[in-house]
Amino acid sequence: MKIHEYQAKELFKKFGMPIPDGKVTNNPEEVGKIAHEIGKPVMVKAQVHVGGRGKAGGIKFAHNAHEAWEHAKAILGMDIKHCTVKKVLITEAVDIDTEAYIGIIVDRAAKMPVIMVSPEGGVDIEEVAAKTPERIMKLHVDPMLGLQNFQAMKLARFVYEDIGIARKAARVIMQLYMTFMHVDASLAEVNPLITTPDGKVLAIDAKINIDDNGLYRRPEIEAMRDLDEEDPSETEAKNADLSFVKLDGSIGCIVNGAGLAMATMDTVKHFGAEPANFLDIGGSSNPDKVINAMRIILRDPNVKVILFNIFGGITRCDDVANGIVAAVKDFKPPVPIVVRLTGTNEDEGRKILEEINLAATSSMEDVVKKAIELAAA
Amino acid sequence: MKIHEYQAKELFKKFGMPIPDGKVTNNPEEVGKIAHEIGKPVMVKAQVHVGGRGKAGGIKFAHNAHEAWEHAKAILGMDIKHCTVKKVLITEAVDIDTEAYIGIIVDRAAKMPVIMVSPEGGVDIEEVAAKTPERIMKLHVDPMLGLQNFQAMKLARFVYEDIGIARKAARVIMQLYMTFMHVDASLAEVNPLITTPDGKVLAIDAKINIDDNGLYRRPEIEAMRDLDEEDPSETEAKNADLSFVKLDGSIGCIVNGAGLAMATMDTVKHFGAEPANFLDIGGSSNPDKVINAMRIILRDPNVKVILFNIFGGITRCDDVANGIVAAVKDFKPPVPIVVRLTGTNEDEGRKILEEINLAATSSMEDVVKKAIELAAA
Amino acid sequence: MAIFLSRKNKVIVQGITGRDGSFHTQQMVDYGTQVVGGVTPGKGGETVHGVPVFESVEDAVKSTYADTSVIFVPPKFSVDAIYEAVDAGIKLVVCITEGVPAIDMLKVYHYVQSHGARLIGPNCPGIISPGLSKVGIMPAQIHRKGKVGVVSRSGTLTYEVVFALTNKKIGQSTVIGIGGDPIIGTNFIDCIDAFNKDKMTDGIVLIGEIGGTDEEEAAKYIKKNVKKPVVAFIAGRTAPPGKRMGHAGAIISGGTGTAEDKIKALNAVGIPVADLPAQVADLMAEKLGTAKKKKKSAKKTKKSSK
Amino acid sequence: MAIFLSRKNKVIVQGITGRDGSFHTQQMVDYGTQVVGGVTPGKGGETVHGVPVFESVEDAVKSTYADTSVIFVPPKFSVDAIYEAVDAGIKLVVCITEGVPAIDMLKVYHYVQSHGARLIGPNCPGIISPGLSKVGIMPAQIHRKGKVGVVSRSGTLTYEVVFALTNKKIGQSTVIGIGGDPIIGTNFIDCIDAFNKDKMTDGIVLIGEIGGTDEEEAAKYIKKNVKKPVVAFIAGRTAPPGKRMGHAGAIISGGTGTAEDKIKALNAVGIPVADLPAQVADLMAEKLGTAKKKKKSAKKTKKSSK
Repeated sequence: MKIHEYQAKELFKKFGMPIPDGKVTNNPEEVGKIAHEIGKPVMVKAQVHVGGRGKAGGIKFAHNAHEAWEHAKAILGMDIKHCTVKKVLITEAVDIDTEAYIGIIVDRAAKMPVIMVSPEGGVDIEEVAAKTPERIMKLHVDPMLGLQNFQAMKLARFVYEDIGIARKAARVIMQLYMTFMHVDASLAEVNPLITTPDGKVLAIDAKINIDDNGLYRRPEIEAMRDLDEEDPSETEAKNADLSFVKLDGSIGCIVNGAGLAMATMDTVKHFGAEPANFLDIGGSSNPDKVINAMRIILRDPNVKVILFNIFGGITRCDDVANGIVAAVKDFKPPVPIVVRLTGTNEDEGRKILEEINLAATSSMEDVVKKAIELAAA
Repeated sequence: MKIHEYQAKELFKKFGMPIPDGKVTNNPEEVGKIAHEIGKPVMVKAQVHVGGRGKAGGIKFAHNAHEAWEHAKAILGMDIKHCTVKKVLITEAVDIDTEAYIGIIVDRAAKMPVIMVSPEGGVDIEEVAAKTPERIMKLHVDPMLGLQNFQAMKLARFVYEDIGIARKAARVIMQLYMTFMHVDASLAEVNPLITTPDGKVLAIDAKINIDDNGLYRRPEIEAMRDLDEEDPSETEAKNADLSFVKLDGSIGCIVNGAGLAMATMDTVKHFGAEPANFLDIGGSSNPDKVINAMRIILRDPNVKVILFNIFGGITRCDDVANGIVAAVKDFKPPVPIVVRLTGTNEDEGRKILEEINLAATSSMEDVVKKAIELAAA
Repeated sequence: MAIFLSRKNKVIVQGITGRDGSFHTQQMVDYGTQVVGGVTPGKGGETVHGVPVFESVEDAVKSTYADTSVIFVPPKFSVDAIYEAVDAGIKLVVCITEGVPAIDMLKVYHYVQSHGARLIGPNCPGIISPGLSKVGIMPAQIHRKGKVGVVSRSGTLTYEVVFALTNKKIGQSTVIGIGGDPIIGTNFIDCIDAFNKDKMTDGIVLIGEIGGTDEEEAAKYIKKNVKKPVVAFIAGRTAPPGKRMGHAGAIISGGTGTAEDKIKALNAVGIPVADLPAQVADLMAEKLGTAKKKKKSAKKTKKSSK
Repeated sequence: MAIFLSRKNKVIVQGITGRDGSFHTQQMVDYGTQVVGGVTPGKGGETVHGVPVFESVEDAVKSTYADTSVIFVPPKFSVDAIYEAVDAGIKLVVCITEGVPAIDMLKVYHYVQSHGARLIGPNCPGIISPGLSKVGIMPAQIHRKGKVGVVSRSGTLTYEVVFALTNKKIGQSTVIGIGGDPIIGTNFIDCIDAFNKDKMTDGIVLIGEIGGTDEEEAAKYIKKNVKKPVVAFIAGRTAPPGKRMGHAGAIISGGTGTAEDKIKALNAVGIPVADLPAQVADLMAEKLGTAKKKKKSAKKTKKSSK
């Protein structure tokens, strides 16, 4: 799950990280008041779940409250990479002496959190990694022991000459680690971590991605979910316990299992068409899931055909067939349906589908070809 | 450091442990109000840093506010094992179905916390250990990993047949462990942990001892120190950064190093006298420490002689000698002083002592014998 | 022969009284797996499909000498279940549960490692050595005893590939679903290494997907260590970056983990990657055919050189 | 020969620029210890008594190949200092610092163990192998090279005993203060085992005190494994229960850890316990005299039996 910069900053602040004062709003009329309260020049920052806000004009400096209000009016409603800006963060603008990068992700191969720091802050860290890898220091943390201060100091000293600044930065790195572990993050980064001319260390940008699997025990993080930023059909799918990702093609796909669902999309593409979505109904055989899946896919006007690819294991083919029949009877889909059934209770499934004159094939390739044919018709 | 039952309960409560409502006071006139607020029969419990309160009459059941007030009047000011009761805890009296014991200490040999549980609650656990060790289950916790739920369940199932009760007790054991680790405890126990006829699990007594070494980072625990419960001379010594324990003999001992200080006491006893105290001035040579040490020891009217036993290492004999001279000049001790000096700057030390006509010996046994002789004179 | 799982494994089911636990216990018993017990606290003494239920893994191990466990408990309890199994001396733990937080798995991984045990999963279909034993949720009937090892990050996609192999009469020595999460107990390389050493495995099928760099690492490892034929399939060529495709581990992030990268890395070390799942069977048939010929001609050469 | 510490150990001082660190660096250098570096973050590049200061243990080890570290930093930083030392590959860590929380030491202990290093202390005077090297704060001049190993939970009490030994011309192979805390890195048994295996150690002095059951464990171990003469002293016969006698570990609690128990346990396995510290020297002289005679007569017997 993605959260906004202002939310990430709230979390970091809880763990003691130094963050400039700021406030979020969706109302340009409030911006002046907020800027006035801060009483200094401010930054007006678009809050959207995509990168590249700065380049898109979503981050502006304002000398005073009036300027801040003008910027906010321009930014709110702006489209950044297909996302509409609905909130802005007004935050104290600070003098910047140096900009550094600090971030943590889980290293899947080493099975450890890995902390990365670089004196090249405020730019894309992947670019730094590609062009000047020697400007990045990586450090793995023993998850049993946790980050130790000497390690944080080692990272901080890579970035800062000054021992006093390094000590402050080491503390921030410890706080970054604590936050990362405590909120079930999959990524936590501060870019840039800045120093001011008077020797302060501040996190002026913040990003945290959350591991969805941890949300069950972090209701305060789950509450940060911003439905405005998510595709409504994806939200609906999530509520119906379906894994769904919206795409741009015309072949609606309903599959059991994530790997098979991806392979189905790939097969559609292989035979020259485009999938309309990724959809995994999961391991359970609940006919309701099938009905919900069809409903969600049919919201998309691009969808020309619905393709079922079911390899029965735990999922029983007859349950899926029952779901298809119920859905067809319920809302009479305006597009053709093609079905592949193999595995557990395959024969029972076929029999059930006869009721609505649907003939299921048993080959994945055949069903994809047929779907493409029907979509083109 | 020892803390009171009511303080231990506050800590346990922070970690979610189920504790009956209660309030502490040093004023018998408030007791009626507290009992009235609770609105049920209450227990009136003496808050002192010694065990055996129940047997001494320091824990009483009261049907109503008036009875509670009467009990509190009797208990406040009561002497329990040389401790005067200065506070009482008024707590809801609950119906008890079963009483169990749960406790944690650090196992010095295994270098792990060890959790002990027994269905024999409300009695002295050491007695249970001695008489019916099979009624105690011990479980070591991997300090890297922490207590896992299956382990807490294993302990709880040893005590409780009923799975629902066991689940609740397992949660309490987890909370006990969390508290233990989080407050730098050296001991944390609930005795008894009770069940009520309606299936609740409650901690109705609580004890936590704190590792003094952890106090520097637990100011909220340090704030729980009750100076009323500590010997004033021990408090004074603590403030002067001295390790001091008051005893009943007549030979005042000032030694550098804890092991040597104990050995000095033992040597006094060996030659037929009794030490007045344990006192370790520590590794530093600060003359102020010597002055403070003498001042504290001389508070005790039993002290007939002051014995210095100094084996110079980091501690420099001349520093100690300077301290002795300064103290003698300062408050002219009414008792004789005998000194043993060996090690670093021994000769310089002897020379300094000549000023006040003190001849230091270099043998520990000799100095002890001389001290005893002078005390008897 | 097979890897990790043979007829000898004595299996317990953690969460045996739950819906999935109970159903798959029956399935495993029917397949011939030695299911010796189950665990559900508070239900010790009951039986499920004739299998005795215990209060704890410790109790189960003491009574049954179990060495293998399969976990069906909800994510909230599954980490505890893994610790309990390993603590009780279980040497092979298969965690079916989906939804375990990655941060918990970091500790779990190192704990399991330091105790000399093996964890498969979580979020996996389990492991089957066709004809010998099955510990997991895969449909048994699509498998066929044979000499190809299959290792996969997916569930149903694995069935699809196995189905194609079986249809071509290419049997399997062992089929392992290692799981779709970012942090898993057993990786491609662990399985490939075991297949490589297994005398009864002649070829290896690797089924990967987007996310992470496990396939790339596997390619390097194979180049260095494996002479047996390997063929692969990678799912997610059409997956958009930054989106989690069902599996927690299936996400292209920061430009890494794309299907293209993985296919390139595999091709670079001579591993053909099928365009469609069923083609894996064709590729393997071809490789095995060639390998057989090579072997034969090698034998011939040897003979003639005498 | 000696145990744990020889002339070869290359020592760094963590906290070298502090008051104690600097003073004892000089003392150790004077004694002939190979002090190759010191560590104080922010002071890298300076020197202390001619010893180069580094930013981190890692830097120091890279430049000096140090294998040993002695820690003089305050309790708040000493746990981190131990981790840093072990992480950088230091194999012998001596922690002088007093006041380290016991709960931190639990993790430290297991970390050090699992990294194959040895920790002495915390809250200890250190280790000296007279004539070879000294890593700690003990006054060097009271020691004498010889063949008695001394292991102790105390500081100055150890000096007292060593002083008495030296006055009787009984030299020491190695003297180790293991520290007065409840959780320490090296126990009596570790030292006794090493002394027992050390060919240049003929007898062992064990200086214990109230608290814990380390002396009792040592007695059991000695009975089973040690043939060399052992004599002991136990401090705290007059200590009241429930009071911490200076050392965090010196406390009689729950009826265990009394001097009586320890003396009884030692006597029971034939180890004499001196009433007064200086008597240790007499007891050891006696034991060594007897041992020598036994050895001689054993030789004779051997010869005559030829």
